[in-house]
Amino acid sequence: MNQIPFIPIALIILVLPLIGFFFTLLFGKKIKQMYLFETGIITTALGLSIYMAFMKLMYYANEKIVSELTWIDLGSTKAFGKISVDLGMMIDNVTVLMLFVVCLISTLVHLFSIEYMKGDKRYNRYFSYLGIFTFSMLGIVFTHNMLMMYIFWELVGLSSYLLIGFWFEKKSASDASKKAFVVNRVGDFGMLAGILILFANYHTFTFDKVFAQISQGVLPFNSEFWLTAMGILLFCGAIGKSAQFPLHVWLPDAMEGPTPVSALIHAATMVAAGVYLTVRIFPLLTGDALLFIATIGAISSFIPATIALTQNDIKKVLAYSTISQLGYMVMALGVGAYAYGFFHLVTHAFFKAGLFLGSGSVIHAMHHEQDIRQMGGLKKKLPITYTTFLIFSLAISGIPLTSGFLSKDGILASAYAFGNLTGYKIFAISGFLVALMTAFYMFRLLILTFHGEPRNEEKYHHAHESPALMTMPLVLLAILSIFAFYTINPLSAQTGWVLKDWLKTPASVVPEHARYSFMVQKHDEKPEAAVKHEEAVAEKPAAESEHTIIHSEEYTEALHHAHYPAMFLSLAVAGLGILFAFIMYFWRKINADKLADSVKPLYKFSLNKWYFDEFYDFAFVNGTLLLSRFLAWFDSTIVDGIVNGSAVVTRQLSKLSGLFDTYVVDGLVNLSATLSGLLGIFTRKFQTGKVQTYIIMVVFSLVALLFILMNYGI
Amino acid sequence: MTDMSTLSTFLTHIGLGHFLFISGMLFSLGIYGVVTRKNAVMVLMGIELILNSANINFVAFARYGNYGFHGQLAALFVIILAAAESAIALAIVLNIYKTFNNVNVDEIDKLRE
Amino acid sequence: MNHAPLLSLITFLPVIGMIIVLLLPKGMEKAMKITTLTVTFLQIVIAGVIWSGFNYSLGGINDPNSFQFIEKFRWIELTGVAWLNTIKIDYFIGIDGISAPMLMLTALISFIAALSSWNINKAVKGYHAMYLLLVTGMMGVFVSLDFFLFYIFWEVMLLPMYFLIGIWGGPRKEYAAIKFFIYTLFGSVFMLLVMIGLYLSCQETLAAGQKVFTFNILSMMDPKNYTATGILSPLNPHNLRFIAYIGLFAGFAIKIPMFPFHTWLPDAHVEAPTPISVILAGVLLKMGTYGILRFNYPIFPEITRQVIWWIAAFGMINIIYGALCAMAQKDFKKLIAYSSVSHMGFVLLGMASLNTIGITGAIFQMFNHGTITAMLFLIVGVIYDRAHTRGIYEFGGLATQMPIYTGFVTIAFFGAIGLPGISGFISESFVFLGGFGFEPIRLLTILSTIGILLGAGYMLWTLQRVYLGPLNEKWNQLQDLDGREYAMLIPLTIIVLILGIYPSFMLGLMNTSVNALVDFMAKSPQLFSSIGM
Amino acid sequence: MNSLNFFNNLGYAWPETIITLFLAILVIYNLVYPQARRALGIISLLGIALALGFTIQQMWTQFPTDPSWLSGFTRMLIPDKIGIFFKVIILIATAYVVLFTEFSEELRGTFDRAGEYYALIFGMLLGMMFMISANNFILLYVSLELVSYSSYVLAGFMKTSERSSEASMKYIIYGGVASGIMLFGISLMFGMTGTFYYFDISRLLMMININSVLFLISGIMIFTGIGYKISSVPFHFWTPDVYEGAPTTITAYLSVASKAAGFAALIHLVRNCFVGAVATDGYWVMLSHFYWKELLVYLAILTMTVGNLTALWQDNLKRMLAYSSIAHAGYLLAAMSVLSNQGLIAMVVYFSVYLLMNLGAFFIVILIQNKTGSENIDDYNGLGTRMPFLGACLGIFLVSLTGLPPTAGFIGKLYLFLALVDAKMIILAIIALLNSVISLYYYIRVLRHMYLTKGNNESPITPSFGSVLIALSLAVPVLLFGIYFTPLIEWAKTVVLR
Amino acid sequence: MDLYLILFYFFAIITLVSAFFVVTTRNVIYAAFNLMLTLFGVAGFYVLLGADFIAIVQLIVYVGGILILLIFGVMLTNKITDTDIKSGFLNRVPGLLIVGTFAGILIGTLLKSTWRIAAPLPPPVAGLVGIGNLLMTEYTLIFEILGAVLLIALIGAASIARKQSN
Repeated sequence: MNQIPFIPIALIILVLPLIGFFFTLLFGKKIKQMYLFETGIITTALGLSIYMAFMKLMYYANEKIVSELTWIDLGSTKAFGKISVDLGMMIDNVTVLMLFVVCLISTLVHLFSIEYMKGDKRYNRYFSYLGIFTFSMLGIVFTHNMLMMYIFWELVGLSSYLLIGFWFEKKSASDASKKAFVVNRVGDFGMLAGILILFANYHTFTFDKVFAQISQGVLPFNSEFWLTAMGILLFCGAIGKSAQFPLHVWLPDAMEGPTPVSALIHAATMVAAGVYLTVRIFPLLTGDALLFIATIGAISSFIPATIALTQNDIKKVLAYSTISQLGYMVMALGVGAYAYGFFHLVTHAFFKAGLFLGSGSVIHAMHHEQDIRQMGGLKKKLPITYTTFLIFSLAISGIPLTSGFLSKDGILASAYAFGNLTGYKIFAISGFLVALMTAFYMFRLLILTFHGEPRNEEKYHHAHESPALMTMPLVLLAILSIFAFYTINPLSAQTGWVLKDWLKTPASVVPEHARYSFMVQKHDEKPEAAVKHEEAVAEKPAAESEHTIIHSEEYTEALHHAHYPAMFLSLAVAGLGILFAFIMYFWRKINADKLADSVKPLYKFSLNKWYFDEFYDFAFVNGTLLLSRFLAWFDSTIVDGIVNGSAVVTRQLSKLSGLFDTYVVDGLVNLSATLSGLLGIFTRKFQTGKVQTYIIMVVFSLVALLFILMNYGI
Repeated sequence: MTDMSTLSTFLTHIGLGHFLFISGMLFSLGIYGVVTRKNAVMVLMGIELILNSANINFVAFARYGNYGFHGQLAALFVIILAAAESAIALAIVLNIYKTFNNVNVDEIDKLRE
Repeated sequence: MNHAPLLSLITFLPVIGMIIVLLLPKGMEKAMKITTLTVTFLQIVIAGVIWSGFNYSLGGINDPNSFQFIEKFRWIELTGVAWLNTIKIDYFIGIDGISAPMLMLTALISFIAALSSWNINKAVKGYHAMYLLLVTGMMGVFVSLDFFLFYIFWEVMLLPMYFLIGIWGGPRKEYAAIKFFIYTLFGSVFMLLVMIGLYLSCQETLAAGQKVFTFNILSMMDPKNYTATGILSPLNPHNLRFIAYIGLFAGFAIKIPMFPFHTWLPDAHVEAPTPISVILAGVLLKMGTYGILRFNYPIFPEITRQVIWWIAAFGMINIIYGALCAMAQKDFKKLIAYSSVSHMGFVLLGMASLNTIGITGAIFQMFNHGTITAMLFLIVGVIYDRAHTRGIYEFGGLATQMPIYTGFVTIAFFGAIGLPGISGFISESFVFLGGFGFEPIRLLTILSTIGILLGAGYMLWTLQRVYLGPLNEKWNQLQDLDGREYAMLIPLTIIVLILGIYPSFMLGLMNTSVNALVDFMAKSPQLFSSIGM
Repeated sequence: MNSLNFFNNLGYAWPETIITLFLAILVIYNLVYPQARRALGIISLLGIALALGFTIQQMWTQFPTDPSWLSGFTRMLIPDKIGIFFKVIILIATAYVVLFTEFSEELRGTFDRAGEYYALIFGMLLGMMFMISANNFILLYVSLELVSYSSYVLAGFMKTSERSSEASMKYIIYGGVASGIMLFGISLMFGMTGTFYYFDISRLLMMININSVLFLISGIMIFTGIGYKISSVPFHFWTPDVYEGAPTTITAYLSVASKAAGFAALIHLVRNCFVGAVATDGYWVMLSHFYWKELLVYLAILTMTVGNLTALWQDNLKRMLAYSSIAHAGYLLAAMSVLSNQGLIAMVVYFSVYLLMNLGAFFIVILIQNKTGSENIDDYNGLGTRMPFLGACLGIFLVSLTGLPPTAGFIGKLYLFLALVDAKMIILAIIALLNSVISLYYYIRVLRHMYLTKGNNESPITPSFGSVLIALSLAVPVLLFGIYFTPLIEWAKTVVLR
Repeated sequence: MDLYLILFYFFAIITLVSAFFVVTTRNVIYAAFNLMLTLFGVAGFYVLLGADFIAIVQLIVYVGGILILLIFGVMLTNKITDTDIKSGFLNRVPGLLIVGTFAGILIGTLLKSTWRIAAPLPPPVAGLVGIGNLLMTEYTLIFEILGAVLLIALIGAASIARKQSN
């Protein structure tokens, strides 16, 4: 069917970074130029992925290419039937879009890093880590099943661990990497539970097969509750990886890693993996699960936004902003705006990567100064950086003509529509508030960094524009933040090819009454997409025919109505935010410090990140450590003690007789030993050395034996 | 009255029981002697009492049970054995006296726990 | 028997080696070391030959015809009289898919540990003699199909182990050695009793139609073979099978070591010299779980069914408890010892699932724990050799000083955490999948998954404390790995990675047997419990 | 009775006759050549070898199954194979002890009395031979006293040594009382039955009812004498003291031979007096006049537990081995308490093994004592490296005593537990097993001191060729029977089959 | 019959009283002489029981041999200068308790039991011939062994008691 060998190309793309990783790691010490090899490899992958994305989106936009092989065959038993574990790849539009994003940003980050990391003592190692990261990320992108998702999920965790802790000599860096991994594991823990439910019920990991079974009415443990639970548990993985509330705490710390790394994994790709996962499992999410997801998304977008208002570290601001934006995406998925959620992922990837790289450029220029209070007036010194940074800021604030406007507006509109349809207006309200704050803190950042007077003259003096290798990615990303790449109508993404042709909301497979009501397709209407591609559908098995349909009429209607109010409202709040920022920091009409003082508790609360870290440290980290210390104590004292006979008795006895002590050390160590030791002391007592005592005891024993035997009857 | 009469019958009609009583007493006294005497030689005397008590039994049982001469023979053997034992025992006690300078059984307790 | 006696060869080759070592005059320490290395290397070669000749389609478990490389001949034959049972004990060895991976593991770990023994210079002769005897014991345990033979091998290991810990161990070696010995012996005496009970309850029919009591464990798996009055016979309404099960289980549980019998392990590990820790963690602990799979499961299937929840529960406790204890340790080796407790919990949990995927996971976890923990102990050994301390807090920033070493450390640590791409992941997730798929232990499985979280916690914390952060200047003269250490770590690393990516190498080996076991466990409890009523 | 009959009857007692003969030869030879010590040993060995030959020859002699058919003094003897087995054990033990004497340094001071030494050993041997085959209480008592007298003297043979003298004194007082109690019991038995013959008593027991309390008292009193010989708790008190004080060769002898004789006497007493018949499944149908099973079970438990527990605390190796021998008596009693042919087999197997390992252990102790002059466990520090061969041998013996495979000790335990489990005496089996775990502590402790602890002296000790040979002759069978025990069991089977 | 009664009580009193003194007197020499009386009393019982030969052997061997031996023992183990040879006691209370219990049970049982007593008690037979016959036939073996016992006792006692030659 396919003229294009998608699968082989995908395999090559997948394996290339791995090759890059191995060779760079192995020969990095000997050959100084290995980083070029690695960069070349990634660039090749980018080229291939562009080719693939192009071919797929242009010519096979409505096809899904799946290829799988049996990885582990466990044969069959009478009781459980055949069991095997498959590996497979799935290439659909989402895949290739994501693939493109990952490869592109990875490539740009490679290029950026060549300059940024120059002089580091583990230069090549760094590139090899980027390689393994890209490999893992691509694995997530290509997978068609949950197990592989989990595998690469963990590998991504590993590579992020390696990259965050790249400067492991810094305690903060190694702390942060550990924290990132462990917090992610908390999410994975839920995800694993979800996978367990999935496998226990469907005996497969493959998405399509699971969807097919659910759509035939096979529910986990025959209960919709468990379907919801499974969805939420799987989504837990996303909570961890996408740094959603309440597991968002690792991401700000992860800024300890090199800045390009932050751009790559903590802005554009890895954190987006959570959203990607949610996208993948979207069809099996029930209404309740979606509501949960939306709530998590809303909270995650709101809290970090408030925190970002007060942060002074340039990267921290961006980090919180990232969480907030990811929350947006998640919320979008939660309210059923599948396409917008993913769309925002793509646009956000570009401008957030840009922001990070821009901040990297600033930091590079400022000799690793990250505090915005030390900056100011850099506009003149770093013109390209400034310009691109401005574009990115506009994009993230959702100003028209930028890509950010398109996606963000879509999300807000969806939330608005969702509120109208279901009554849950809180999502829309939160969304707009966040938009307001986003605009404010982004411009606060921009103004404090680039405008005004330099606050640290010395550093300012040394600052200079970064080399071309660093600015080029910025420019490229800035270009990609322009609306034109996504639609011809700068005010509506709906008409753009991305949404119209490429991103189709997959039909939910859950029982109808468990869905959002607006996602239930009226049966008499034939889905538009389905009609359009009847030919293609006809060739596919029946179960798959439902896979690319869009929302019900009702929803489309509501969305349509929400579009303009939402757009205006979002524009208004963005403008307001920017205005505030200018008032406070540019024109200094309002003294920010005074304002902060006037709401000191709130300010502190925000500055201290809502005390999440403290709380977690207190409740979980210390709790676990305490528990473990207690258990270790318990183990060495009580369990050992119980087995060894009561420890106290032992100790007292050893005091009583030094003899016993030597024997305790000698190896009479456990219960039987102590007991037999004590009994032994007792039995020894009879051996007095006086023969007459012995005889008394013999006579006594005679009497005793007589009585014992007489008990058996005379 | 019956008690008195049984007792008087018992006292006036010598039978096996009388001898058994004597032997039982001798046996017990022998053991008591072995257990309580300090001097090793006196301990040995206790053992002799034990052997004698058994001998009385042998002879008495043989007589009252009409078991022929087996009982007497046994008593004879025991006497011979007792002689041999005394010889060895006294040799040992003498040796003890040589090494320990006394024959107090309770003081000879170097071998103990 | 129309094949070469490969199993006997692989089992008794070390004995030959031991004799050679004993005959070598004093002063030829190098020759002794080389002998040990050669013998263990030959074992690997033989293991390879066995693998290449292994028929993947034969299941084993309870079917004598589908065991492979069987060697069976009469060892003890005593004709009885009316009141005295005829005793026929066979030298009966063979492997199926459950023992084959263990055989491979033993061969591999023995060789690695032999390499690691190279720098033991105290009483070399005794060391290598004991070591080789130990290897024979381990091999024998995994190939025996006769309970009597099994028991002998099982006990043969004790003494060498005692001396290996006790003579060449750390400061509290005597304590650790005797603790190990007593614990294991305590377990094995009950095993002896159960063995005798089974022997007196189970008869096999000889070719001539004569029925004789038997130690053959395959015969014990068929309820038809039991006598009506045997105390462990399902036919006997007053049988003691439950108690016997517990006794046998306790014997194995001590070896695993299962909470609350685990306290010997940290001591033994900490005090043992590195190669012995490797052997201990790599092979010895597996004997417990292997024994449960080989004996408790098929011989007492109906009771296994009854207690399955408890096995899983203890598995869970092991996982969580071991992990939490590991977290609190300040001694590197003790930490790994507790991590072993935790990891063996996965094996128990997987076994309790009674389905293909779980048991596969359990056996595979046995193998993986063998390789990964061996690596971990070697890793500790490397710094202990150099720094003569194992205090976690005394190090810091070693990654700067010893980058290649730290690379191996990272692989091993992440292997222990269960990172995909490393073999431990497959087994752990299979254990979870299997456990979750089995209704009664579903909740326990979910609770156990906390273990992976805690595992990540303590492992990464350790990684950070020892290897990351600023370099502790005390250690700025430490050397990176030398050739011998490469030779130990690289094979393990390669195996761990290959099995992580393509586990079917190992899974294929065991798969048919696991399925046979699952089928057996599915149908035989009814057979066993219905026959008596 | 004519003389021809006497010599015919002597056929039942050829080994004993030979021993008596050699006893006389030894005495006379010593009178003629007072200085020829070596020759005495050789003569002794010769005598033992001859007696052994005749004893083994008796295995193939057909004896009448019912001893009451016999006439003359042979009525007093039970010519069965179990007796022959124990005689063989005793003869072998005696041979080894004679050999050990050659290596004993502590006996060097008594070499001027070597004649007496060998004569006493032969006297003891003679006593034990008769004790084993005794079918008559008088014979039992007399032979027991013969054994005792010899051993009293032998225990105190190093008369200048305080320990030895004390041992001997305690032994004779204790032994005198114990045998006195036994004698009293015999007299009561005589009073009840009118006979001294086992088979007569057995026949009587089948017919008449006897006052049970008296019977109990009498039985327990008789058991006191035997119990004291086999050092069963609570009649064991002499054992540690005497074992510690006596010359090590004699300790070894007491621990094996006199125990064997005691057990043989017990077996014969029980089997010939109290067993009505042997069921087809090998279990003995007891005449229900005495609670043998209960008594033996209690005593077995007590004996092994007390023995093992007290042994834990011993620092003197001889004393520790004394307690260990008490514990082993407990295991043997456990096997006995099964009261079946299976139990008997277990006993036979166990004793065969016990002979080897216990003699072996004592031999190494003697050799070490020669070098260090002490049996204290602290003086064993580092000996394993100083004398690797003997250390390894001692290791084998101790492991075997613990009952771990692949040593013969395991086979002994195996058969013991087979018998116990077969008789469904699980509790006793478990207690015995736990005891064997406890026993590991003190056996392994010796090895620990030898191998794990560093000694002050590092100089290697080379054993003489002879001692290596003797140690090997004991250690090799211990290992061999552990792996291939068919001959052992076959032998036991032949022995137990009547 | 009356004489028999009187003799019995006479011997009984001699035996028991002297035996009591044997175990209670402090003076070793007194004890030895009391033992003689006891043995004499026992010999009297033998006579009463018709065992004349045993009675004579008792007198010869016990009184004439063993007792003398014991007195020698007393003499040799005490310094000659000690005029009153005294010896203490130990374990009196536990000894009394346990031995008392034991004696109570034993004597009680002995007296309560029914013994096999020949219905018409046959008159006592002069025993020498019978004993001799038995000794030479049925008890030859024991007779022989006793020889060995005596030999061993001789050797043993000599071995222990004689002076160390060097």
